Order: sequence, then structure tokens, then C-alpha cells
Amino acid sequence: MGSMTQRNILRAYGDREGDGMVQMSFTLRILPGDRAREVAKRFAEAHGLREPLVTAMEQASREHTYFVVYGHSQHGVDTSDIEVEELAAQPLTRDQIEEQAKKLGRKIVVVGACTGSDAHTVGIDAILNYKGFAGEKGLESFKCIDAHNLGAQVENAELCEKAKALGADALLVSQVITQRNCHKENAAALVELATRQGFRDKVILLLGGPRIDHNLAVELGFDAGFGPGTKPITVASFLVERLVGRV
Amino acid sequence: MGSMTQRNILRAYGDREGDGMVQMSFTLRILPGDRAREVAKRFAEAHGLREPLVTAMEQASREHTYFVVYGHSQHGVDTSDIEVEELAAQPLTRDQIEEQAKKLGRKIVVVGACTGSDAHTVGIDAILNYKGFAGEKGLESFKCIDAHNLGAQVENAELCEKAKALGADALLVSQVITQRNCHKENAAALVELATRQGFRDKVILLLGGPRIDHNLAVELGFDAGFGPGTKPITVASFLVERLVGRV
Amino acid sequence: MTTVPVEQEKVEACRAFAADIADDVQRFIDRHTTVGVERTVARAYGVVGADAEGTPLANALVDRIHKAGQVGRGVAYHLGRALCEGAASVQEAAEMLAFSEAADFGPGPSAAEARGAIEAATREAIARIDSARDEREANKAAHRVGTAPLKYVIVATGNIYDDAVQAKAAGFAGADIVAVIRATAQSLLDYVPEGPTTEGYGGTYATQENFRIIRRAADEATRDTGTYLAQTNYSSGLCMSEIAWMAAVERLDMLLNDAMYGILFRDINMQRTFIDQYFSRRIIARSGIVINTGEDNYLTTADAVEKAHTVLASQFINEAFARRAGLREELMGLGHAFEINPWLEDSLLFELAQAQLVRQIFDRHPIKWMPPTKFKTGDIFHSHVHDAMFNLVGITTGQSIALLGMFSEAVHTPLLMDRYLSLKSARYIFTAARHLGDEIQWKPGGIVESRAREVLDKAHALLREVERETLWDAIGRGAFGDVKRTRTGGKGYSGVVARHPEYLNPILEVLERSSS
Amino acid sequence: MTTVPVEQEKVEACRAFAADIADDVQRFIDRHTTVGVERTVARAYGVVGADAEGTPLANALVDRIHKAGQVGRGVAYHLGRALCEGAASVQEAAEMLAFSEAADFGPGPSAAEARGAIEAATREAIARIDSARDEREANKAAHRVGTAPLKYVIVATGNIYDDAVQAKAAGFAGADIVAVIRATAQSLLDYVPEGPTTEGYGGTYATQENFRIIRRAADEATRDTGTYLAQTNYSSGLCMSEIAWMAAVERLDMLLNDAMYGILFRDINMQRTFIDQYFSRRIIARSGIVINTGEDNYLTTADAVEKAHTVLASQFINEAFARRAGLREELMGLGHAFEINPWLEDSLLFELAQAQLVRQIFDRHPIKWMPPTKFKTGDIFHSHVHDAMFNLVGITTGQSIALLGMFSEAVHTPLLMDRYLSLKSARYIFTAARHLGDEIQWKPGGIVESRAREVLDKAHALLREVERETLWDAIGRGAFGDVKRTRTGGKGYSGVVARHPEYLNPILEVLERSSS
Ligand code: B12
Ligand code: B12
Ligand SMILES: Cc1ncc(COP(=O)(O)O)c(C=O)c1O
Ligand SMILES: Cc1ncc(COP(=O)(O)O)c(C=O)c1O
Repeated sequence: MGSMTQRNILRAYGDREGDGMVQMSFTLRILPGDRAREVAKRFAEAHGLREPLVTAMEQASREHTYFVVYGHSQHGVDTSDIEVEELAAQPLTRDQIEEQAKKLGRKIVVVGACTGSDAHTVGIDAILNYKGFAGEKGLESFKCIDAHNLGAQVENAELCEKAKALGADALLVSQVITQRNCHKENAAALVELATRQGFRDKVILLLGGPRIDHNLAVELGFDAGFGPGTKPITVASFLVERLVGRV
Repeated sequence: MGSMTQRNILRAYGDREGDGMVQMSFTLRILPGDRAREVAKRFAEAHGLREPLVTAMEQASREHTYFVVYGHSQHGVDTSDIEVEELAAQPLTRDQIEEQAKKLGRKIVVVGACTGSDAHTVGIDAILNYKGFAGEKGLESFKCIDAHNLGAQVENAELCEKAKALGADALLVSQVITQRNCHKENAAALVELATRQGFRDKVILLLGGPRIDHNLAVELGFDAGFGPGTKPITVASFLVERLVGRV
Repeated sequence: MTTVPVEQEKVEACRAFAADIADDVQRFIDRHTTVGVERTVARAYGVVGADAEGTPLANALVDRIHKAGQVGRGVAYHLGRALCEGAASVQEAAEMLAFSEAADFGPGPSAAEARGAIEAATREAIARIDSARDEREANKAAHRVGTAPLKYVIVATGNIYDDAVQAKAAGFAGADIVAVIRATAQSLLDYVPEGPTTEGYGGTYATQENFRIIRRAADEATRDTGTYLAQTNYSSGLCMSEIAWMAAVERLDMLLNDAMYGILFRDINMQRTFIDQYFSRRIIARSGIVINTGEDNYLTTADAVEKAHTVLASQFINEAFARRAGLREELMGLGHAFEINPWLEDSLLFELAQAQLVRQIFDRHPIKWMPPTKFKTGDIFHSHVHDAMFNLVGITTGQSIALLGMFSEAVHTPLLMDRYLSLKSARYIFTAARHLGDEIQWKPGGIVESRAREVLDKAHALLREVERETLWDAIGRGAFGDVKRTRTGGKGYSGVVARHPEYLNPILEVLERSSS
Repeated sequence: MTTVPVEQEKVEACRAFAADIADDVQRFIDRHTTVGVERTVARAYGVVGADAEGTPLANALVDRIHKAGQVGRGVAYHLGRALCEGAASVQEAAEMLAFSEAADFGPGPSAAEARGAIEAATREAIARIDSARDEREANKAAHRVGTAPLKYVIVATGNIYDDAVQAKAAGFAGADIVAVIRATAQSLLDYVPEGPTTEGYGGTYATQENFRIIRRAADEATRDTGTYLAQTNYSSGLCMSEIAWMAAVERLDMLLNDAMYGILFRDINMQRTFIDQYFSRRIIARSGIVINTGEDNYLTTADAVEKAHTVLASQFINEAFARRAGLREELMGLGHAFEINPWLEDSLLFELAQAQLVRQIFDRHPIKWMPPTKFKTGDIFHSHVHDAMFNLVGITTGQSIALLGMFSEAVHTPLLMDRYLSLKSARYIFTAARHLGDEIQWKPGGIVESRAREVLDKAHALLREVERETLWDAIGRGAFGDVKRTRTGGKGYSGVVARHPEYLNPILEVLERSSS
């Protein structure tokens, strides 16, 4: 009937609908005392917490105090206008993937690496290697996939070389170290390089890691992003769908 | 020199000056997934957290998900304009208290209770009883104090009666149960009753409990408030100073 | 399973002292009734409803009889008499007795006549308990039942509908038992409120309708998860036996129920409490409900190292009272707690010793293990670790029912998230240390063994003393929980009544004939 | 203290296999040097400074010699020769050799002559290590030193000045040892950066100046709290021995230092690593620094239940290498970790078994106990509990050095608050369970004992195999950490050089004569 978008405001839930209860913890450069408690309260209030209760205030160094605060958050999120691709929502089954991939008439070539100075292989191994992750075998185990795992500490340039040499359909990049956003810089640099080398449009670029999500990956110029707990089949499913289309 | 008030903005401290790092946790009525992560991020952003990182997203019921988020808080507190009485700052010593109290020419009569339906005696006992708290003896142990502990579950009316009958200099009220602010109602009701009965100005009203602080107590019409970890000597010190003046 | 050496003769001596102590009180109990007991009888006979102010008919009825000085004959007598005299039903009889000018509390028919008139209703009353029991048991049989330590969590929103949401969430998150904590003031109310309630501080009122709402939620959770979600509440305070009856007919699985808690922690009159606990436990025994005693509370007011033996001594006494009310050991969830100052060197060894000792002495009992509360602060992170150690001792010493600690203990009654995390942590530790207890043997003469011996010795000495002075006087001088109470002090004393020589209580008679 | 049965003959057999394994490699080591070793020698002789691009003089010097194909004679030879030929000082000699057209790497004076020229500088170099050692020891003697398990925490802000703030905070909060984690890429750098650094990802660069800044902060914390705050860093990667030398002269107390870690986890060439580790440990031994080996890392890539024995086998190998470099057991902090899937039934028993086994086999060694990391998630509350179990096993089995877990392990390098809470939790558990280990005897033939036996058996079998195939090949097939490396693969291979028959390294000679 009418096409009014329904607003759906989500607020935090403690133990009663609408109570907005949230918990915060933080450290301030101040020593504990009545004044510090007041400062912590105001700090919490600045975040939109009503009636903040400072439940812990402990000196953590000669200058710092650690606080725990509870309070009723005044904020809500309008969920009606949030659109997010749920990549993991309904992956194809292994059989569907193999079946669908046949249409391609050749194997899907994927090249993966953990790039830059990042030495964390476990994530990319989990996705690519036969052994897989949490009982789910990696891309290597798919008949339709030809998977190359370059390991860790791989420079972007090296990855691009290999990708071109192997005629890769997809590049799978893992980034685990994220301190002060070094993963973003490194990931963006790869996209730039691939663009400069003129093959950005010919490959699917996937980014993964514990602090990656789809939106971030897309922002950085990738086709998709995969976060913590990703299963290889979700990635295989995504690749097949991109390359051949939905079943 | 100039009398410019110096602004002193305190921000949260994670591991680098000015990083503003804070942690939050909360529950939302939504199921885990990419969309929920986005909602949680926006929720955190609404509180002023920049680059929020959703580190935990676990289903806690058929309808709810529990989240942990870290982010860089944009908020700061201007500490230059925060004035708080530090009641516990420098209490008198036991000897000073006894000495000073002699000027009164009689004992200080205090009547204490945990009021309303609140049955938590441990706090008021800690302040009043000889045995005291954490190795510090209670008001009963002071020669200059005549302490009456009415225990718990005492109605405001009963407390007022006793106070009048004993000629109390001070009423000490403990409130421990605070769910949906029942302590505030109960405490405010006492002030009202004492006012109605015409002796509010003749006594010192002290409020105490784990979720009480000085500001709150004053707001509720008490003379002072004492929070978690209060020592009896701080209370004794406060009373003597109020009744006889600073040493 | 790990063991500490327990001198069996000493344990038997403790039981013998406790028997004497309880017998002394039981003689008093058997000669008295209370307004609470009589209201329970009325409810069992089917007296329902409340007036516009919310005063339950059971109260109006018993209060009137009390005013007439005739409670000593038993409400069953008065109802039976009214039936003899033409009332069409127990309900009608109750209404008449409560409100009618015509009500007559003077000399009337004999007790035997009244008993005859109410016999059918007596059978129905018992049948109602029995059929609820059967339904509970069928329900449990049809589902997976958790393994010990059973994970017990509390909900306490104040609003029964929120409580239902939280109870289901707890089931989803792995709870085996859910308790709806009562509102702060309820145990001092001399009536049970009517209907569903949505406003309570520190908890939610226990009402028969609230029991039903939570039972429904727990049954839904049971079906949803496949694991039986048990329900518990408080049979404590001035309405101890009424609540026991409501719990029995509404299929609750457990009840907080202690022979002395009300005296010590709610300042309820001793005589009143002893009489009420007896009748409540008679109902509980028939219903097959597991009681949880409240010795853990002692350690919130007294020191857990110095006064550990008072917990053990009290458990012997609670056991003796429970036995006299017909409970078998399998229904006696004796309570104890992890309340030693966590910063004390080797506190964990002391906790292990106590938990182990209680486990061994009460080996057939579904021991109820309470988490740290007193030393909790608002540092929720640290609090969570403190609870982890409690969980570890629980699984290691094979406790039966573990009331899981909440990291927000010093802050508020638990939020949904707090409970979720508590259950997750318990699940982790119960799994990771599943057979730790089987693996450990304690060093002979070590700290754990010595501590266990010391606690038993002191409990033995205390029980001997209490036996000599009687329980009345022992409580009078603060033997338990550092709290002193007098025989005629405290709330609800006016509701204690000596039984008339022809006191009539056919329900109690049936209960006294049956064994649980 | 609790024990598991350990077959002594099997342990001895393991040590014998490890001795053979290490001897094979040691023969290779003794015939080679590396650019890293030679840069270290240069630094020890006092070669300091860097050019505008930040290339240290030690690098410019050795690179030039390497280009000339003369590293095999030893940098000491070239420096000595330059001194013979008129250079006023080692520094001048180095500058000349690095940059001057006149530098001559062709045939020159004999090794004996060069040795003579540099003899005074050799004595000074050794004296510098010795006096730093004396200063460290005096400092420790003047303060309280923590009791085992020593509480070890990491700081890793990327900015050395923030690190200093955090290090002091850690001391305030009760840490015994503070480590400044290195920036992600540093171990692959074939030079040590100069000066204080304020930008690093995942950690802060190890530089000599940064070492000094943290030493100063730690000394301040020591004076402030009265408890000695030890400092540690990483002697790993392509600059293994240079960093060992810097640590020795800057009074560090410990160093992450492993004979194989670089090979397996940083893909550094095997030959390079073996040679470098030897020289680094010679310095470490003289300096009295405690090494921490990195076997814990195996369990981040391999399964901690299946591959537990690889940790033990590797510890025997690390021990054998360390012994060959003159380290006494009291300086061998062999590493192991609490990395079993926490959701596995009885995982805690398995952890206890492993921790206990390692403790007993390496009874004089300051065992380094690493916390859970792999199974950590961003659920910081649960993570805190997981660490608590680690702490419990640590105190129960008497680990020497406990690297405390951080609840934010899966999120970020620790914040000040995270460290504070971690220390608080460790303090609680170490106190509450202080004598738990003394109290426990394991059930004969139980899970713990059987597991300990199994792990030793498997380690024994693995060592036998490695002995047969040599360590080179064993690593080649992925015997450790499920990682495979080849003999000539990996980074830094080009820096490996066969020693000239007249190879000169007077510092190494002194170190080889002294015993730690
Ligand atoms: C194991 C580990 C190591 C091992 C790595 C071994 C190896 N060969 O991988 C070792 C011990 C060597 C190591 C070293 C270091 N580490 Co580390 N390490 C970890 C640890 C404990 C677990 C990581 C892991 O294996 N997770 C398991 C895998 C399966 O999960 P995952 O990576 O998230 O992968 C999944 C998804 O993200 C996704 N995914 C990942 N990549 C990709 C790619 C694609 C294309 C797709 C589709 C999906 C995908 O799918 C995977 C399966 O679901 C984490 C802490 C933690 N618990 O998370 C710290 C951690 C990642 N390390 C950290 C640091 C700082 C380091 C060091 C720099 C420390 C130091 N200075 O010494 C070093 C240096 C390493 C370097 N240069 O990178 C930090 C990073 C901080 C930050 N946010 O920046 C962490 C968070 C620890 C901490 N709190 O300090 N580490
Ligand atoms: C011990 C305890 C009990 C004991 C009380 C025994 C007794 N005789 O006191 C028992 C077991 C009986 C009990 C029962 C209940 N409790 Co209770 N209890 C606690 C517990 C564990 C510790 C409180 C305590 O003794 N603290 C130690 C004292 C020394 O600290 P304190 O009170 O803060 O006092 C200090 C200062 O605040 C100050 N102070 C206090 N009062 C005053 C007064 C003055 C004048 C001054 C100057 C200073 C002062 O000085 C003291 C010394 O420093 C807390 C949880 C916790 N760890 O805090 C829950 C807690 C307070 N209880 C709670 C609840 C809900 C209940 C029940 C209602 C639960 C139920 N439905 O069954 C019941 C009913 C009791 C009732 N009607 O009040 C909640 C309150 C939630 C809330 N914020 O509203 C808490 C927080 C637990 C929880 N998380 O659910 N409880
Ligand atoms: C036996 C018993 N009854 C009741 C309660 C609850 O308190 P209230 O008296 O408010 O119902 C407790 C609390 O621990 C208890 O142990
Ligand atoms: C022996 C050893 N060296 C070094 C490191 C640190 O890593 P990096 O190679 O980045 O210095 C570790 C980490 O655990 C280690 O165990």
C-alpha cells in the first residue's frame, strides 16, 4: 500500500526494552577521587549516556586512572536505511559451486597472499589451503579452482607479477596487522598498482582479515571484503557467482 | 598576570596521547551478520566514536546480539571548570577529632539506618559499629560520638521519631538498592519528612551507599554524600568540622 | 573424584546434635500454626481471588478468623464447618467467613465433622500437587537435562514480561535453571500479591500468575533448545508456605527455602519462621521440588574464613529440619558460597577445601554453590575473573547447582549481556576442567586437608554448643551470620498461634503420612 | 610441588639426540660467518653512526667488505689491518674502509698482526659488556626482585616515548618485566635503525637509543616502586647478534632469542640464522642475559594438542644450541604456551600436563610461559577469563616467567588499561592459588600423567628422526610449526660467508673462552 519507509530505531537493551543501557571503559590522565569521578561522569555524558554510574575508578599508573561506566544511552540507530550486502548469507553448496563453475570451461585461478610486512599466514592459509579452517576445506580442495598461495610478507609488486604470470581471475589479499591503519594504506596501494598496471578490471580483488569488512574493502577499491570467521566456501561461492553468475 | 582561565581538555588515553581510545559493550535487538555489524558501528559512531571496530558480535538470545566495540572518542572534558568537594581529601586524625569535639561540650549524637525496604546493613554497620570496616573502627569507637544504629528496613518515619527522641545531631542514611532510582525517591522522601516535621535545619543529613556521591546527595537535599569505600573517620571528620569548625 | 579425609564419627556426631536441636524446635512447631500456614491451607482448598485493594481472599479470611481468636482450630475447621452448615463450595465458604456478618467462629461442630465435610476438597488439593508433579516429571523426561554443575542464573528486571524475555534468553545461552529474584520488600509482606506485576525494585514480585508466565517462557525455551529449563523462586519471608504451594502447583523445580534465613536476614520472628518452614517443606516434599538453603548469606555479613564452620553447622541443622518435614536428601540443596577475601593468600585452597568438605558430607544432596558477591567491585573485568575461579572450584569439587556469578554483581541486577557472558564462561570452564576433580589427590596433611579438618572440627564444636543452649538461644547470641535475634522479636510474631487441641489440618495430615 | 612421572632415561636420550643434532649444525656454524656477525663485531669495536639516509656505518663497512668478497677474513682483520696501516682509531678505520677510495681489501698483513693492532679495542669491547653486566647486577641487588612467575607484559605503541610512559605504568601496576614489541618489518631489515623512533606498526623499532630510553624509564619505575623492572627485547631476525650486543651494553635483562624462530616464522635463511644465533648467544652468555626461546609460536600455526611434542623436541634443540654457545641453564628461558583450543574437553588438564612436564624436564631453566593468543576473539570479557586459566596453570606448575595475556589480544596491541587489568588478574590468581601446586598430586595413570608421558614419548621419537635426517632436512619437511623451509631459501642467505682459514674474530675468541 503506501510506500512510507518505516523508521526502525534500535536502541541498546540492558534488561528492559528502551533502557538504552551500555557499558564503557576508558583511561584518563587524572588521579582517582571525587573530582575524577565527576570528570568520568561528564565524559560519559558527552557520549550521550544519561545518569552515568562510575563503577570502577582505579589508579593504573602514576598519572592515569582506569574507569568503568554504565549509563543509559540516548542514541539510537535507524536501521531502515542500512543496506549491507550479506556475503555470508547463503553461500552455494560445494556441489552447486562445482556445477556452476563448469560453465566457465576452465579452472578459476586464484592467487593469494598476506602482503607487505604482514607475516600472518594463518588467515590466508585457512581460505586457500586444502587443510582449510574449522573443519571446512580451503579453495585448493575445489576441483574448479586452481589456487596459489604465495604466503606472507609478499610485496604488492610481487603479487601483481605472479597474478599476471598465472593469469589470475582473482587476487586474495590478507591483512592482519592494522595498527594505525597500515592495512588500509597497503591495500589501497595494491589497487593503485593493479590499476596502473592496467589489469585492475580484469581481476576480482578480495580483501580479508580480522578487521576487514565488506564496506571497508569496497571503500579501498576491492570487490569484496571478508572478516573474521570467513569460511572458504563463502569465498568460493562469491567467486563463482561473480565469474559465472548466480545458479 | 592575566586571569585567563586555562582550559584543560581531558581525552581518553589508550596507548598514545590523544588517541581517545574507549571501549563500549551493549546489546541490540538484531541478529548477528554484516548488517548488524554495520548497525553496531553506527551506534558507536552516534556516541562520538571515530573508526569504531566491532570486535565481538555474538548472539545472546533468539533476538539479541551482544557487541564489543573499540573506537576513538571525539569527546573531551574541560576539567578546568569542574569543582568538586573532595570530602575524603584530608580527614582529621582521630586525635584531632576528639580534641576538636571537646569544644562542643557534649557528645555528638548520630542516628543511622538503612531505610525503606533496603536490607543491606553491611555499609551502615561499617560506618557506625565499633567493628568498622577494613580495619578502621566505626563511629561508635569515638569517645566524642554517641552512635545509634537502627539497622535495616527502617521506615523514614521511624528514623525521624528516633532522631528526635535522641536529640540527634546527625542522621546517617544508607541506600544500597538503586534499581530504577528507588534510592533517590526514598532519600528525597526523608528530607521532605524532616522538613515537614520542622527539624531539617537542626540536623546534619548524610547519605551513603555504593552508588551515592556527594553531588547526588546534595541534589537530594542532604548535607553530604559518601560513596563506596568510605571510611568512618572521613565521616567523623566531616561531622566535627560541620558542628565545631575546622581545626 | 577428589576427596579430603572426613572423620565419619564426627559427621555422625554433628548429625546427632543437629537432630536434638531440630527435635527441640520441632516439638514447638507441632503445637503451633501461623496465619501463613492457614492461608496456605485455604489456597490449597481452592480459595482464590483478591479484593479491589489487592487483599487476597485468603488473607481476608484468615485475618478475620485471627481477629476472632480462632486460628488455633485451623482454617480447615472453619471452612469444613461452613460446608457442614450449607456453603456450596470452599470458595463460597471462604467469602462468607471473610466478609459475612453471619460468619460464626464460636462453638460449632466437632473437628471430625468438619473434616468429613472437607474431605473431597482435601483429596483435590493433594491431587493438584501430584498432577503438577507428574507433569513436571514428564516434561523433564521428554528433554535433555543439564549435567552438574547445573548452570543457574537470575533475572530481576522488576517487570515480569521483561523477566520472561530474559528467562528465554538465558535458556538460549545455556542456562539450566532460571530464578526470578523477588522485589526487595516482598518477604516482609504478609500476603502474596495477585496477578502479573510490572513494578518491583531489585526484583519482581512472586505471584502465582508471575510463576505461570515464567513457567510458560521456560517451557518455550525448553522446547526451543531441547534442554529442560528449570524454574525457581523464593519460599521465604512471611508467605513461605503459600509460595511453596504456588510453586508446587505451578510446576516450579526449585525453591530458595531455609529454616533460618528469614530470621537472620529479614528479621522475621523465629517462631513464625520455624512453623512456616515446616509446612512449606511438607508441600515441597510432596511436590518433589528441590530446596536451596541460604547459608551462603552468612558469609555476606560474617567473615568467610573465620565463620566457615557456621555454614557447615547450619547445613546440618537445615538438613535435620528438612528430614523432619519429609524431604529426602535428593531434594536438599544445601547452600554454601565462595566468599573468601580473594586477595588472601591461598584463598582458592580454602575455597576448595570447604567446597570439597560440603560435597563429601552431603553426598546425596544437590549442593547449591553460590558465587562471590561480597568482594565484588564495579571493576567488571576483574569480577569476571573472580567468577571464573568460582566456576573452577565448582566443577573441580563436583557441586550440583552453580548459581553463576555476574560480573556486574556490584553494579546492578544482571543485564541480558551479563548473563550471556556468565554462561559462556561457565561453559568454558566446566568443559576445560571437566575431569580435573577426578585427577587431583590432595597432599596428605596439606593446606586443603587441614582446612577441611578444621572446619569440621569447629562445626562440631558449635553444634555441641547450640545443642546445649538450644537453637533459640544460639540465634539470640549471634551464632549464625553474626546476626542476633530474639524469640519474640521480629516481624510476623503476631501471626503465631498455638494449636487448639482439636486443631484441624487434613492437608498437613496427608502430607505427614506421605514421604517424598 | 606437583609432579608428573618423567622417565629420566628418555629425557637423557632426548638430550643425546639433541646434542647430535646441534653438533652437526655447530660444525657448519664454526666454519662460517655472516654480515650480521661482522657488523656486530664492528659495533663492539666501537663503530658508530649512520649516514644521512640512515645507513649505519657498520653496514656500509661490512657491505663494502662483502662486495669485495672479503667478509670471510672477518671485519676485525680489516679494522686491525687499517689500524696497522695508520688509522688513528677503529672509527676512523671503519670510515676509511667504508667510504675511502684508498681502502684496500686485497692481500695484507697477517691475521696475527691485525689481531695485535686491535687487541686494546678487543679488551675494551669485552669490558663494556662486563661493566654493563655489573651495573645490572648491582641494580638488581639494590632492589626487591619479583617472585616467580615473573609478570611479563608487552608495550607496543610504535612510539618510543609513549612506550616509556607505558613501561613505567606497567611497573606501577606490578609488572616485573617489560618488553617493547618490535615493529612488524624490523626482523627483515638487514640493519639496525639509528636513534629514537616514533613511527612503527605493530610495535616500535629496536634501536640502541630506544633501548636506552626504556632502560631509563624502567630504572625510574624501579626506584619508584622498589621492585626491579626488567627490560627485554628481540634478538631475532637479520640483526640477531647486533641486537644482542646492544642489549648487552644497554643493560637489558632478557632477549627473545631462538635458534630456529627466524627460519620458521620470518622466512630467514637457515644457515644465516644458525650462525647468527651462535654469536648472539655468545654475547648473551657473557652478559648474563636470560634468553626466551620461541617455541610458543609453533602452536599458533600448528595444533597445540597434536604438535605439543614438537615444542618439547625444539626445546631440547634450543637447549643444545644454547649450551654450545656457553649459556648456563639458568639463562635458558625455554618457551612454551597455553594454546590448546579452549573449548576442547579437559583442555586445562592437557595444559597442566604440558606445563608440568616442561617445568620438570628443564628444572633449572627460567621457563617462559606464553598466554593464549590463537583462540582469542574480540570478546574481551571472555578473553580475560581465558587468561585467568593461563595464570592459574602458571602458578600451579611453577612457571618462571609468565608473559601475561591481554584481553584485547585479538584486537590491538595492549592499551594501558588492558595491561593494568592483566596485571591485576595475575596478582589475584598468583596470590589466591599460591600453594596450589604444592597441594596437588596427580592421579596415577590419569589424564594428566598419561598426557605428559605421551608428549615425552613423541618428542623422543621426533628427535630420533631429526637426528637421523639432520635438522636441515627436518625443517625442510615441516617438522616444526608445520612450516617448511629450504637450506638456501629465505632472506639473508647472501649474507652467509665461509670463514677464511685465517678468519679473525678476537671478540668471539674471548667469548668462547669465557663461560657464562
Ligand atoms: C598467530 C599470530 C601470530 C603468529 C603468526 C604465525 C603465522 N604464520 O601466521 C606470529 C607469532 C608469528 C605473530 C607475530 C606477530 N604478530 Co601476531 N598474532 C597472531 C594471532 C594470535 C592469531 C592470528 C591468527 O592466526 N588468527 C586465526 C586466523 C584463521 O584468523 P584470521 O587471520 O582472522 O583469518 C580469518 C578471516 O579474517 C579471514 N581472512 C583472513 N585473511 C583473509 C584473506 C582473504 C582473501 C579472505 C577472503 C579471508 C581472509 O578468513 C580467515 C578464516 O576465517 C593474533 C591475535 C588474534 N587472536 O587474533 C595476533 C596479532 C594479529 N598479531 C599482532 C602483532 C602485532 C604481531 C607482531 C607484529 C608482534 C611483534 N611485534 O612481534 C608479530 C609480527 C608479525 C608480522 N610481521 O606480521 C597483533 C596485530 C595488532 C594490530 N591490530 O595491528 C595481534 C592482533 C595480536 C595483538 N593483540 O597484538 N602473530
Ligand atoms: C551483602 C549483600 C546482600 C546481603 C545483605 C546482608 C546484610 N545484612 O547487609 C543479602 C544476601 C541479604 C542481600 C540481599 C539482597 N540483595 Co544484595 N548485595 C549484597 C552485596 C553482595 C554486598 C553489599 C555489601 O555488603 N557491601 C559491603 C559494604 C561495606 O559496602 P557498601 O554498602 O557500599 O558501604 C560502604 C559505602 O557505600 C559507604 N556507605 C554505605 N552506606 C552508608 C551510609 C552512610 C551514612 C555513609 C556515610 C556511608 C555509607 O560506606 C561503606 C563502607 O565503605 C551487593 C553486591 C556488591 N558486591 O556490592 C548486593 C546488592 C547490593 N544486592 C542487591 C539486591 C538486588 C539484593 C536483593 C534485593 C536480591 C533479592 N531480590 O533477593 C536482596 C534483598 C535485600 C533487600 N531487601 O535489601 C543488588 C542491588 C542492585 C541495585 N543496584 O539496585 C546488589 C548490587 C547485587 C546485584 N548486582 O544484584 N544482599
Ligand atoms: C533462603 C533465601 N530466601 C530468600 C532469599 C532472597 O531474599 P528475600 O528475602 O528478599 O526474598 C535468599 C537470598 O539469598 C535466600 O537465600
Ligand atoms: C624468538 C622470537 N623472536 C622474535 C619474535 C618477534 O617477532 P619479530 O620477528 O617481528 O621480531 C618472537 C615472537 O614471538 C619470538 O618468539
